[in-house]
Amino acid sequence: MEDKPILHVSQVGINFGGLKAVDGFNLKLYPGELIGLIGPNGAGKTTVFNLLTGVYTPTEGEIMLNGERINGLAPFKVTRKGISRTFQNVRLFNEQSVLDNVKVAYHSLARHSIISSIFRLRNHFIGEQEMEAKAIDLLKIFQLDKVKDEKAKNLPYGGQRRLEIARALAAGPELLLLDEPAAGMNPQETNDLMELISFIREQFNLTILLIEHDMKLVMGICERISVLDHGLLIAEGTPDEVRNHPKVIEAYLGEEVISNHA
Amino acid sequence: MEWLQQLFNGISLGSIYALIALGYTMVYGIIKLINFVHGEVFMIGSFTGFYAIAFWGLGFFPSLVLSMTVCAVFGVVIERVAYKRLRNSTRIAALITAIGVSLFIQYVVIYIRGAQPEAYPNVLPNRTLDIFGIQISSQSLLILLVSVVLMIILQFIVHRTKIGKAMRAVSFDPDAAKLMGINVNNTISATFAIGSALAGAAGVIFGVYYTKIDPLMGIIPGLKAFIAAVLGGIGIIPGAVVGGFVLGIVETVVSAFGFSLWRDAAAFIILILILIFRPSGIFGKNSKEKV
Amino acid sequence: MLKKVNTFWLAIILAFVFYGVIQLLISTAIINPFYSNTLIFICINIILAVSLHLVIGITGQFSIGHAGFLALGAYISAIMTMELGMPFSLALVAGGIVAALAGLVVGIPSLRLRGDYLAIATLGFAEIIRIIFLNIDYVGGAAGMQVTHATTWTTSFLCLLLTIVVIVNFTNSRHGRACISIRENEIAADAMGINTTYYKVTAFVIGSFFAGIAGGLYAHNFYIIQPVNFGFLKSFDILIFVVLGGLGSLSGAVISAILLTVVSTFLQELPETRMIIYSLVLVMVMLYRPQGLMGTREITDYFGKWKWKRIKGGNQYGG
Amino acid sequence: MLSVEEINVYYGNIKALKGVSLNVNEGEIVTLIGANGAGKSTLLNTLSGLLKPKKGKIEYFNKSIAGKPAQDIVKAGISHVPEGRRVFANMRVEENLELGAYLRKDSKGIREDFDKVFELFPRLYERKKQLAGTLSGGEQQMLAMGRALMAKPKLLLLDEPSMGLAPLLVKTIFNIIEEINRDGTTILLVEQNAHMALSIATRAYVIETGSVITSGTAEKLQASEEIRQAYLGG
Amino acid sequence: ACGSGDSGATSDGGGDTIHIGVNMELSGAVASYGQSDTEGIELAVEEINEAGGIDGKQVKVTKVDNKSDAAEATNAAIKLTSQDKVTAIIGAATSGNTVAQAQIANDTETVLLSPSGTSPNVTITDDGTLNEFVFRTSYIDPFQGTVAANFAIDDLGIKNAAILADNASDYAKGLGSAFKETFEAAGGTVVSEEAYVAKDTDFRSTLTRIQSANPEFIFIPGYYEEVGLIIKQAREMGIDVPLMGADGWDSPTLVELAGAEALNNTFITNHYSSEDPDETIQNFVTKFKEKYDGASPNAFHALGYDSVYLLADAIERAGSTESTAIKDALEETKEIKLVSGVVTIDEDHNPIKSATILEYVDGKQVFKTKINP
Ligand SMILES: Nc1ncnc2c1ncn2[C@@H]1O[C@H](COP(=O)(O)OP(=O)(O)OP(=O)(O)O)[C@@H](O)[C@H]1O
Ligand SMILES: Nc1ncnc2c1ncn2[C@@H]1O[C@H](COP(=O)(O)OP(=O)(O)OP(=O)(O)O)[C@@H](O)[C@H]1O
Ligand SMILES: [Mg+2]
Ligand SMILES: [Mg+2]
Repeated sequence: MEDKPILHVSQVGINFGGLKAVDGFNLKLYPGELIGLIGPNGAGKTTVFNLLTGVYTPTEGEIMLNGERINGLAPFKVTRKGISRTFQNVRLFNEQSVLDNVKVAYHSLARHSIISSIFRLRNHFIGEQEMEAKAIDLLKIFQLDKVKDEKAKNLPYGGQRRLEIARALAAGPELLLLDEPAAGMNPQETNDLMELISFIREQFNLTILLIEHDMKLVMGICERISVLDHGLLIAEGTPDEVRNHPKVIEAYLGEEVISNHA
Repeated sequence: MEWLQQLFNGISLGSIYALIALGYTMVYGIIKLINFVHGEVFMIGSFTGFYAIAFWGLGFFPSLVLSMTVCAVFGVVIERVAYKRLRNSTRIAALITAIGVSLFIQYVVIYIRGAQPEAYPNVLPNRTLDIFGIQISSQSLLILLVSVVLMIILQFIVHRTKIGKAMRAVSFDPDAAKLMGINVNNTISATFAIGSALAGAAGVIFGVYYTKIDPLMGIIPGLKAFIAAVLGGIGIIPGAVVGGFVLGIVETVVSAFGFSLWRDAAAFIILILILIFRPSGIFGKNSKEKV
Repeated sequence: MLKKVNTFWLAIILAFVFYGVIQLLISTAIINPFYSNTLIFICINIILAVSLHLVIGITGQFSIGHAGFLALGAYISAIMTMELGMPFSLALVAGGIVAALAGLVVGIPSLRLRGDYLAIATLGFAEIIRIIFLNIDYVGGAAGMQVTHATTWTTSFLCLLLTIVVIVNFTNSRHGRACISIRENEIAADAMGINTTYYKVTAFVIGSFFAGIAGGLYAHNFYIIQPVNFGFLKSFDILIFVVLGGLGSLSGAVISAILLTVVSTFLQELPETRMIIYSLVLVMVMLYRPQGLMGTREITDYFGKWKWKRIKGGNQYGG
Repeated sequence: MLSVEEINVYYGNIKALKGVSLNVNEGEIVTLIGANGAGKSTLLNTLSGLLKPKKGKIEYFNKSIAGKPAQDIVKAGISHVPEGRRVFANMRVEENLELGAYLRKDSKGIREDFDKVFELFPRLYERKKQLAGTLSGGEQQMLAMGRALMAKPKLLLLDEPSMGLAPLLVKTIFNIIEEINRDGTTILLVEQNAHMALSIATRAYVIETGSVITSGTAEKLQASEEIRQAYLGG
Repeated sequence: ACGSGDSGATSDGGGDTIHIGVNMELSGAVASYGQSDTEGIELAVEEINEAGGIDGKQVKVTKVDNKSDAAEATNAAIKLTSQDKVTAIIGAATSGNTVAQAQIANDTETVLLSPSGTSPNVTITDDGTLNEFVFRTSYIDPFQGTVAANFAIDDLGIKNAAILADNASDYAKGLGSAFKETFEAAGGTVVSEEAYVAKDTDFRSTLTRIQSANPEFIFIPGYYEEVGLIIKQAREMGIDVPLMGADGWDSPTLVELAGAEALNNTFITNHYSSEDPDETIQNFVTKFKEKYDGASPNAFHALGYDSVYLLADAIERAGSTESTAIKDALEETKEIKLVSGVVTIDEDHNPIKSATILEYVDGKQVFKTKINP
């Protein structure tokens, strides 16, 4: 915790029409952390992700990545600076193969130019082969190598979710943002996912920020949790602190929810 | 005075565009199809009116009603035969089909009666009124009135009536609409019927106002109406009318400056400029996809 | 890797063998001028179809103004040969380059416009280009410009080959994948670090470059160019090639360009019903194969794994 | 009230349901659980008329409804809250609710149900003028349910109503489901959240790759070791 | 019955039919002109065949649609010459699509006769050389423009005029510039020069501009389809000065479009007058109405009809279907009496014929004067 924060968000806010979707949001992420972002529906969690990744430009505040200001940067530039994400509703390149989905994300790591591709110069083959090898290695980790030639849209839902995470990793992030990765999964599948997340964090040296409504997952693997409500940060702390925070119980968890472990 | 006259010229030209664009935007709004056939329905409407007047001796209003009816049926038939199968295909496939159907109609009509133009009989008295020194023909006033009234009626139908709400629901998600108990096929047919009837009305009015009709007459007004609809924001009913007026006035002003040859180019330049600053048209909500 | 290079050259050699056979048949007059002219026309149409395929089929940018680039290529190259006395080859390149520059300009609104709005803007650009030529007396205005015949089977074949090689190679590389990902989901592509702006404009530039080349061939094959030849209906013709073949399928675009050119040429015999038959064919194909003749598949997908797939970097979804 | 016998459903050549049979009695909450892609949504879509079975019988109050158009099925009293919410994004919240009552003619009853829905989901009341597309995921789910209730159904088909919802809301939603059920609406519930589903259900079916593999009372399934392993996360 | 003919230049050596290709705009933007020409052609061919053919040989026509597109016109010409090996081609209706075939006609030595392509560069290329095998039936643009200007100054006593030309047509542009040249040379002033584009329907803004320049006379070279609307709209706007045009106006549709009343005080130069009691003309008009359900012929019909007779005359005189012979015979055409006048072909392959000036009176064309070239 003595390191410099990898991500430092201070007083960030955005308006939609009259609605303050996010207001004075603060967050510090240190390298290697796994942080949860929770809150009622419509609290502004996804909007925070959109602000961090450049999809929306904050109307106020500052987002610093490794000491560099990134607000308002185009999404692709943010990604190249080291943040990548998954989406709440899966957004794959449906007609492309599983392999190509991942290769697309390796795009900015390769160097061969349009000219060398058009004229099939040496660089093209070297670059493409490198991408392919990397992509296949990654797919193996996610147990998707067997279906690498399937179109992404033909994967079962769980496979699509995993592919989305794999693709996000291929973009080479330091910071990975996961938006409700367990949505639509049954408890058993969620268990597998938790293991997977822990594994890739180690393997790829990642800092992870995740949004999730599945409390078993959030409480199970996050080290710290931030809670948003109506665009405002209402609580922050370890899972235990957050779980017992009266405001969080009131706005989000409800009474005796833990015993039900939804 | 010349300028006032030109402004009025622009408005009357624009109201023709608006009239055609209304039906265009209506169909577009519901099934997201750039219905290129609209121009041909307009042509069929015009010819129906022509035959009704010239050969069966009907008056203006009976011919108008007849032509609207014929076109409504025609539009529904086209939808059922050509578009229905493509509901779940890509929109571009439907667009190509629309282009195909539109060529088909043009050339079937040419095959039947040749390509030569026809002159509309004079069924509506046309008086030229001199108001503050500008010449206003009573027919152009009529057209202006008709387009504005139709716009209001349509706007009411789409936003206030049950069938209108059903149309909008179908336009967004046909399957979810079915789950509401909406009969999707009938709703789409109703949309085509209304849109095509409008095209038919526009065809008759166009014929009376401009006199000349021919089998290829639908192409240019169809394109212009499309531009007008886009300009106003496709699918938005008042947008079509405003888009039509903007287009008419731009074209007229350009001609009035003596650049009549650049008129269409100017129309497109304005269109592109407006789109660059308002990428979904004048009235279109610039709704970025929610992520 | 070596193998990939080899198969690439194998394909090129095969193409040249095909060229040689046709050339022989032409010079021995076994193929008469009517057929050889049809072949040239087919080459031009394929170039147009394939170049538009890159913009619509691959990058997903709904451009319906391809005839504008065709016009630019035609007029610029005609000016080069007829007015400035330049050689034909140079004129072709110049036509391509000017069209590519226009593609750059047209690409820019594509950054802000989507779907139908982009479509109408591209159509507008094409019409503007046409109207400009209509009003320039230097190129004959409405009367058009007479151009001497220079396009031969050889030139059109070489241009066609170049177009296909460049676009296939582009498509089957990280650059092509980037374009496809934009087509599939622009937001996600952006989030994966793809500079969507750059690739959209690039697709427009490459696509219009080849349309410009096609324009040069066109101008020097048909003796006269007039603005009326480049109206929006011409753009629709090209669009039809691409969609009928199957959006996203290069071989589909090629096949439908061939098919429609042949159908259209032979329907000249039935002048009264020609357009009726043509439009019926169009509608029927779309109704019964809305995904187009080839869907998103490539002809090579049917040949098993040995041939083009190798050249294409082992990827069967890219094209 | 609903009985399904041996239905087969295809997507093109893919057989998604292979001879599925089940029945729902009046007043019950029946839940369907199963892994991703098991065919649960396919089944609901078939019941509500979005898909047509190739084979088999579907009877509702002893009348066949297999292959009937969706609007007839809605009219008969079956409402379906589809997977993924499917709200009409470009319409206001209140217009969405109005559409729910599309086939109803009793304007007084409609107004009452409006109030009832807003009572169940106060959040929707706050946002009734907002376009549905700009609602958050959870808000959209509430809207989808509210919209289905506006049809005053006898049988409500719910496809993963808890997906993407905050824990508090999941609880709320399940409470509402029970409440709706108490008011006399029969419910067929598809859920990934098997714990919750089984806790409110009377009976359950487990479906796997297009076939029902087991069924029984909710307690029985909750107690089964196999089921715990496969669907309840040990 | 196709003969040998290795180059495609000669054909039907000893056969009993004469094979003529018709390469016309049957679809596309200017389909109505191509169709009119073709109807005229078909009527003439029918007459000739009924009367026993040319030198006893029946005429066989192969029609090809060029879709109003130069590329297709080229294609069609290649097809007619190399596949069908026709003796001669009649076409196309417009200058551009004729020019698109000129090179092929020269290369394959096939006579190409355009009924209605009026631009000078149909027969003379841009660099001034003669297209050896290309001929036309209509007179060229400058001639009519000149005639109209002289008429305006001499007969109507006009000092200042406006021009409103169809800019999308080289025909109208050619007429307009010839008119201007002659008119100004004779001391007149052109106070306003405006243009429109074919297929326009609303000319009010341009007319408003012209109106504010106060011309005494407006010259409107263009085709009847737009001109009819221009006249109607001009009169509605209170423009009541004399209007004048050329053969492009000549169609009964013009009267219907503009209305008989609006047409009063307008003049055209034309090849002929359908009201002319001349036997050839009346014969043509009657036959035409018989064949086409009472429709009245326009200038395109007459020119298409005349083209067949012009060609037939040359073939007869050549006594052969050998194309160079036909070409030579065509070049020597002298004072052949056709519907559109008495025609002599000049060294530029253009017809020399008189122009008739007609005035519209209550919707009827009234013979005004005849101007010889
Ligand atoms: N583009 C937009 N335009 C208008 N309002 C928006 C937009 N994007 C988000 N909002 C509003 O901002 C609020 C926050 O939305 P957001 O999607 O961030 O919620 P969330 O916390 O991710 O909820 P959930 O858990 O349901 O996904 C919501 O009320 C939503 O309606
Ligand atoms: N439109 C479609 N076209 C082709 N196959 C489909 C389609 N929809 C679903 N399928 C396939 O049918 C099978 C059953 O899908 P269904 O959506 O019914 O599963 P589910 O049990 O609802 O899963 P989930 O829990 O993910 O919602 C799956 O294998 C799926 O891939
Ligand atoms: Mg969210
Ligand atoms: Mg499901």
